[in-house]
Amino acid sequence: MSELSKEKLLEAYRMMRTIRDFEERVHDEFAKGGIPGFVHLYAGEEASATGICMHLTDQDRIVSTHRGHGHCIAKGVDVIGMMAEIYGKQTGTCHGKGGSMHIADLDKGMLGANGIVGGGPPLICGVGLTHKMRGTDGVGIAFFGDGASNQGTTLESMNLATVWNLPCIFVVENNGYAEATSSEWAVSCDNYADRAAGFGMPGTTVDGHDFFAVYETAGEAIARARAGGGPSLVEVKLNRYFGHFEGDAQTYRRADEVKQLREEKDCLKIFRKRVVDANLLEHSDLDKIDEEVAALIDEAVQQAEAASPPAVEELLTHVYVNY
Amino acid sequence: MSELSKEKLLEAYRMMRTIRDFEERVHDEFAKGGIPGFVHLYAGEEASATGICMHLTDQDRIVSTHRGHGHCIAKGVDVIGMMAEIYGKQTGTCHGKGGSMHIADLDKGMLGANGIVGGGPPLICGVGLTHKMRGTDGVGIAFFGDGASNQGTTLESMNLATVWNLPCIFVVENNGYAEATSSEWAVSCDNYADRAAGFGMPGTTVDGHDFFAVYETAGEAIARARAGGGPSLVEVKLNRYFGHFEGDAQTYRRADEVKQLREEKDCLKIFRKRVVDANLLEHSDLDKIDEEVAALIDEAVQQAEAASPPAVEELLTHVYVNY
Amino acid sequence: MARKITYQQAINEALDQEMTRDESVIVMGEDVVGGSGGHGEMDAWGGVLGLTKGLYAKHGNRIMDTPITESGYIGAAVGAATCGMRPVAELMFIDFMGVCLDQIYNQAAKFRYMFGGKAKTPVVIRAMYGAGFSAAAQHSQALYSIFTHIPGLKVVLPSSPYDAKGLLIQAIRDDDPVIFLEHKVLYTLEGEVPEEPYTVPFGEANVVREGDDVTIVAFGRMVLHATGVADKLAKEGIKCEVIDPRTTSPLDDESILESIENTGRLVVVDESNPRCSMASDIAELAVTRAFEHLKAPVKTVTAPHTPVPFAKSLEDAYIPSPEKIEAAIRSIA
Amino acid sequence: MARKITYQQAINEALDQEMTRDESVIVMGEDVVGGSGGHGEMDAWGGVLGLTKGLYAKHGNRIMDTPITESGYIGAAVGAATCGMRPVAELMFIDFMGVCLDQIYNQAAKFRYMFGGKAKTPVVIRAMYGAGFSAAAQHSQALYSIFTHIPGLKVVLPSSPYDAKGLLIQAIRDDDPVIFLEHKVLYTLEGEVPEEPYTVPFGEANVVREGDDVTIVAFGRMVLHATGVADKLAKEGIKCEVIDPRTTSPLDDESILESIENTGRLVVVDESNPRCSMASDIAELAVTRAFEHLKAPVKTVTAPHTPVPFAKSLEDAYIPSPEKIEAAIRSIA
Ligand SMILES: Cc1ncc(C[n+]2csc(CCOP(=O)(O)OP(=O)(O)O)c2C)c(N)n1
Ligand SMILES: Cc1ncc(C[n+]2csc(CCOP(=O)(O)OP(=O)(O)O)c2C)c(N)n1
Ligand SMILES: [Mg+2]
Ligand SMILES: [Mg+2]
Repeated sequence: MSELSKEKLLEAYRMMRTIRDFEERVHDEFAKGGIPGFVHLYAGEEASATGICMHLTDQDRIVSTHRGHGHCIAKGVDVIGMMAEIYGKQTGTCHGKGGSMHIADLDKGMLGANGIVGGGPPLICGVGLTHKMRGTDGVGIAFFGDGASNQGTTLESMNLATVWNLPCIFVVENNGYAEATSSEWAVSCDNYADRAAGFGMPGTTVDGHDFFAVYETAGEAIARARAGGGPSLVEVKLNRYFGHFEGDAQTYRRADEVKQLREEKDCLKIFRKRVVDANLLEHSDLDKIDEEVAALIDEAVQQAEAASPPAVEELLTHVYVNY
Repeated sequence: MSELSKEKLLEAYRMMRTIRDFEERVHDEFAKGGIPGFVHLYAGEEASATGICMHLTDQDRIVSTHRGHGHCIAKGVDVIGMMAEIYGKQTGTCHGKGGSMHIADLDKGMLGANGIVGGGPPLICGVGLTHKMRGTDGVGIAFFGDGASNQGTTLESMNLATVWNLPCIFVVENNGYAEATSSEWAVSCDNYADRAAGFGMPGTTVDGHDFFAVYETAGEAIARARAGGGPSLVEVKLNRYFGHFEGDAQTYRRADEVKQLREEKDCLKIFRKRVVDANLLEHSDLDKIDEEVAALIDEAVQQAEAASPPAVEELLTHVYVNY
Repeated sequence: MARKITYQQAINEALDQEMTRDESVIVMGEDVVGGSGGHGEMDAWGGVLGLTKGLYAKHGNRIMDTPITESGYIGAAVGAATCGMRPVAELMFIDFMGVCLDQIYNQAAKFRYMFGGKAKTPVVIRAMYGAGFSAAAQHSQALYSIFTHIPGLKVVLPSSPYDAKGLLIQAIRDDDPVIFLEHKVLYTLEGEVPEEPYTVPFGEANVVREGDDVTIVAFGRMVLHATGVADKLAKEGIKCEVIDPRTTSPLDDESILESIENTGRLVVVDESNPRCSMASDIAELAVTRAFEHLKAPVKTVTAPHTPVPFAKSLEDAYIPSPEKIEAAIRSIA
Repeated sequence: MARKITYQQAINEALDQEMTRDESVIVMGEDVVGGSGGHGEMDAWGGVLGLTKGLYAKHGNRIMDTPITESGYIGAAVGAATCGMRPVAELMFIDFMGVCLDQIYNQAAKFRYMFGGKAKTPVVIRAMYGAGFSAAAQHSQALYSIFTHIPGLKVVLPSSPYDAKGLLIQAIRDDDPVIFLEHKVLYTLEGEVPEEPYTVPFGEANVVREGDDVTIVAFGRMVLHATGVADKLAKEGIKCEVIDPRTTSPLDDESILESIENTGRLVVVDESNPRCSMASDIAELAVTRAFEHLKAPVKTVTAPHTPVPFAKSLEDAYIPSPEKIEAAIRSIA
């Protein structure tokens, strides 16, 4: 905790707060009927994306999942463009052609949310390979869920990363569920570290509600990768506040599960308490961020609502490089 | 060793000898130009198929690989039909429509050699599931190579088998190579048991040149599965005598590697010495089998050569159940 | 036959009745029970859209959740089918076939042939397909042309609740591997469906409208668009014959050829991408086997050669519309 | 231009020259080096048929073996392409696409569109295809129709050593994902190939023979069969125009239409299975866009709707033969 400058701490809080407010707002606007398609929210999991991406620069790349908003924000994708994308507008990050499940911004090192569970891990091997061949110290991070951790594409990518000794980190965000199915049931190992061992890489489990724990664990794995020490697996244990997707009644959870989580396992509250108690930041510093973020999200929604949908001609563009 | 009756010992030897002679002969006939297509030989690995399949009945099913002749013979597929199949004749096990890579005989519990590396493990989960749902004590055995052990289909099947608690055994026949690539390089774990742990199942390594070792280890895993104890991984360490496929010059191996293996790691020689030294069988018992098998293989080749190819009308049969 | 239920209910009912009739019918897929291992309801979901809801309560462990491991469990369904089970495996979205296609096309589809007739593989793979839900490029595709291309598979595209039930029962009883594709926009469509079990045979087209002027062959959801347009044009005296092949493999080529022989004019309406598609396939049928009867160019109305876009403005332009179908008909009528 | 080399050597040379020209070109696949981690020669194989032999000696770690993990390394190639590399990934046999299709069709093919034009994915996936080697049902397929169906991919089918080299260099320099399919029977085919690098553009058909009587559109290996038949019939005065589209996506529809306008007669020769195939695709082109010019039914000569059989007697009957092509031409000439 102490190694982080005040500036960095503020940045971390702002990132987490931005993700939280973005998601809460998307939840509300979806309920009002303003947002089309399938939307999967990251609220509750902010410390993971933030604790990891704080270590990264634009040359480092991540791949994400269907639950990608948090990773995008943490990787620096413009929030105004993201909101417009989710609304399906021409001003969106992908001109409204991708939507929530396909937000990408390669300049920021964000290689895409992904609608295919297990779609990202193979791609990250290519990111790692590129860094390795070019001799940079860049890394690739694959975020994926506990459900995706059983997909063959994920598992074989871990083997490949070790065999090729790639600077890749495999981050399992274990939020306890894949859709309605419990990870305790669907994942055959008690501990993800066991799976890491089977693929010749270190594996660590970390409390995903604790920004500092994530930050430190990820920092070690990333530093090792940058130094040529190869891939790692990091299991981040955390929880999602909303349903699998918007519209999910969540009857597969204990009735009070989410309420309790919001009270006891809120990474923002935990962070605030820690930094204020340690006299690193004041409440007022954080309140100011809260206000700024609230204004930003308002602005994003307003702009998204006001923007035009893509013109029909856009249907036939971006299929190939020449059209 | 002592638990096996004389009859069983003779059966084991006959099985291994039949596989060896079959493969040596296919090698010779292929070189002469009599056999079409891609052919992968199992010579050197006989103790694995035999030590495992000796535990099985027709209701137990196996899935095999491109290197499937040994598994077929051990599972009781008719050798005359197999040879004819490899020659592409109407009298073949599959009427000449499958060839070496697709020999199957479901009545014998042989669900097919497979041209797709990693093709078999998912299928065996279905075999195990059927036994489980029907309440039989039958099991399913997936044979696959060290190369196939990295395929996502294989890995995710192991997870599925544990989650569903299926009576399935995953047998990695680690012959040190996938085509020309060393398993030491391509497999990220030092020990397959590590990989088993990551999928919540017991994993054991066994010397695949020692019939008795394979027989015992497999016996335990199979008994556990029959009793409802779920899947296991068994790594059988062994060697192939021929190239990856017929025509392979094998320059990726040490020049004298195969010669040395034939001298020191011949499961037939090792078996013979063990049973004769222990006074369980006499040389003459085994010599007699050698002669009988030699005659059988001669007969198989003669019949295969004499048989007719499938008639052109067969092109359009067996596509669907009604044609 | 007065009872009306939805397409979705019809599918649920077909599964329920077949599971009741035959012990060997089992159902598997991600969240088809929907709550395994959790602390709440065991069958909370009953499928991502609630389609299999209720089956767990009735049939217990014969319907089962799976980890996210499509090669694994689709392969398991295929393997179990060779052992005499009749598994119905749900792939959720057909777009996910890319992670498990091998088990479908190299294994299930080819066993019988490769094994010289020695295997039967009565597996059904159910999945939703199609655009219209703003589900974007990886959850909206109409990939039936690819499955139709593959020998050994049967491919079913029900366009009504009646057909959905009867074709699914047929699929389950069929001894070959069947790809059963449900258009997600049709799930809420209501129609008359008999309560008792019945089958709709494969390879028998449904002539939805009769007419002598133009033959329209349409698939899945497009049957509804085509029928709407046909009804509109009928008022102007343009009589369209609307043919719903119901299964693209096997295909009832005779019914289509007969109609073309009568009308001499053909429009094919296909939601899939245009290249090597069902639209191509039917156009080929016409020009190779009914050429003498053709009085005008064949017209195809398909999605463009692009992925499915997210924004509604673009998705609407992507899906073949009644307007485009009408224009195609008028251009040759 | 007198130097003759084989189709296989032409491909090796294209890889070698592009790797020399551009540091970002890398090659990966199972045993493309062929000896990693062993105790013998590091590059013992150079590909399962020796095609990439010699590249390791020249280019070192820019050509790399992979574990058997097609989703993993094809995906890695795709990911690296988005980072500015130009990976050429070998899939060995195109039949293996079933274990990695998602990375090709949902990822590589759709990135640019889904991301609103923000990605370039210059990856080449090379694989062998086709029957004729007694390699049976899982190692002999001609799956190009499936890839042609998918928007975002380009699909290349060289039929000569000259085209193999020029099209592969084009594929590597192209900024879109390319499926490059080599017919295994053609590897030993010799032809004149310039030593220096050159490109053959995509979407430009090769008119292999000119003629006014019948248009023959043929793909890959079938171009050779078609040309042989055309030469034979020319002696009888039946003048066939043989068109090799070279790439099925993009397709040079203009050249084909022009020829049909001239001849009024079309035969399509396609080694793939018939349903939703390139044969269908070209037949559709004719009947939708050149109908007025057609003087006879279109004829297609394809493999049957069956898996590829093993026995030579059956495989010979499976592959479209010169005899069948000739009969098709005569039936409409
Ligand atoms: C290949 C594939 N299979 C299934 C799905 C449907 N699906 C989308 S998200 C999801 C659950 C993913 O669970 P997990 O990986 O734990 O991520 P989480 O949603 O918990 O963040 C499933 C099954 C899909 N999109 N792709
Ligand atoms: C999906 C797939 N990828 C690649 C191949 C090509 N291939 C056939 S056998 C083989 C090596 C298999 O090695 P291993 O699993 O160790 O079995 P072994 O040959 O040693 O018995 C490869 C790469 C294939 N048939 N299928
Ligand atoms: Mg999860
Ligand atoms: Mg091996």
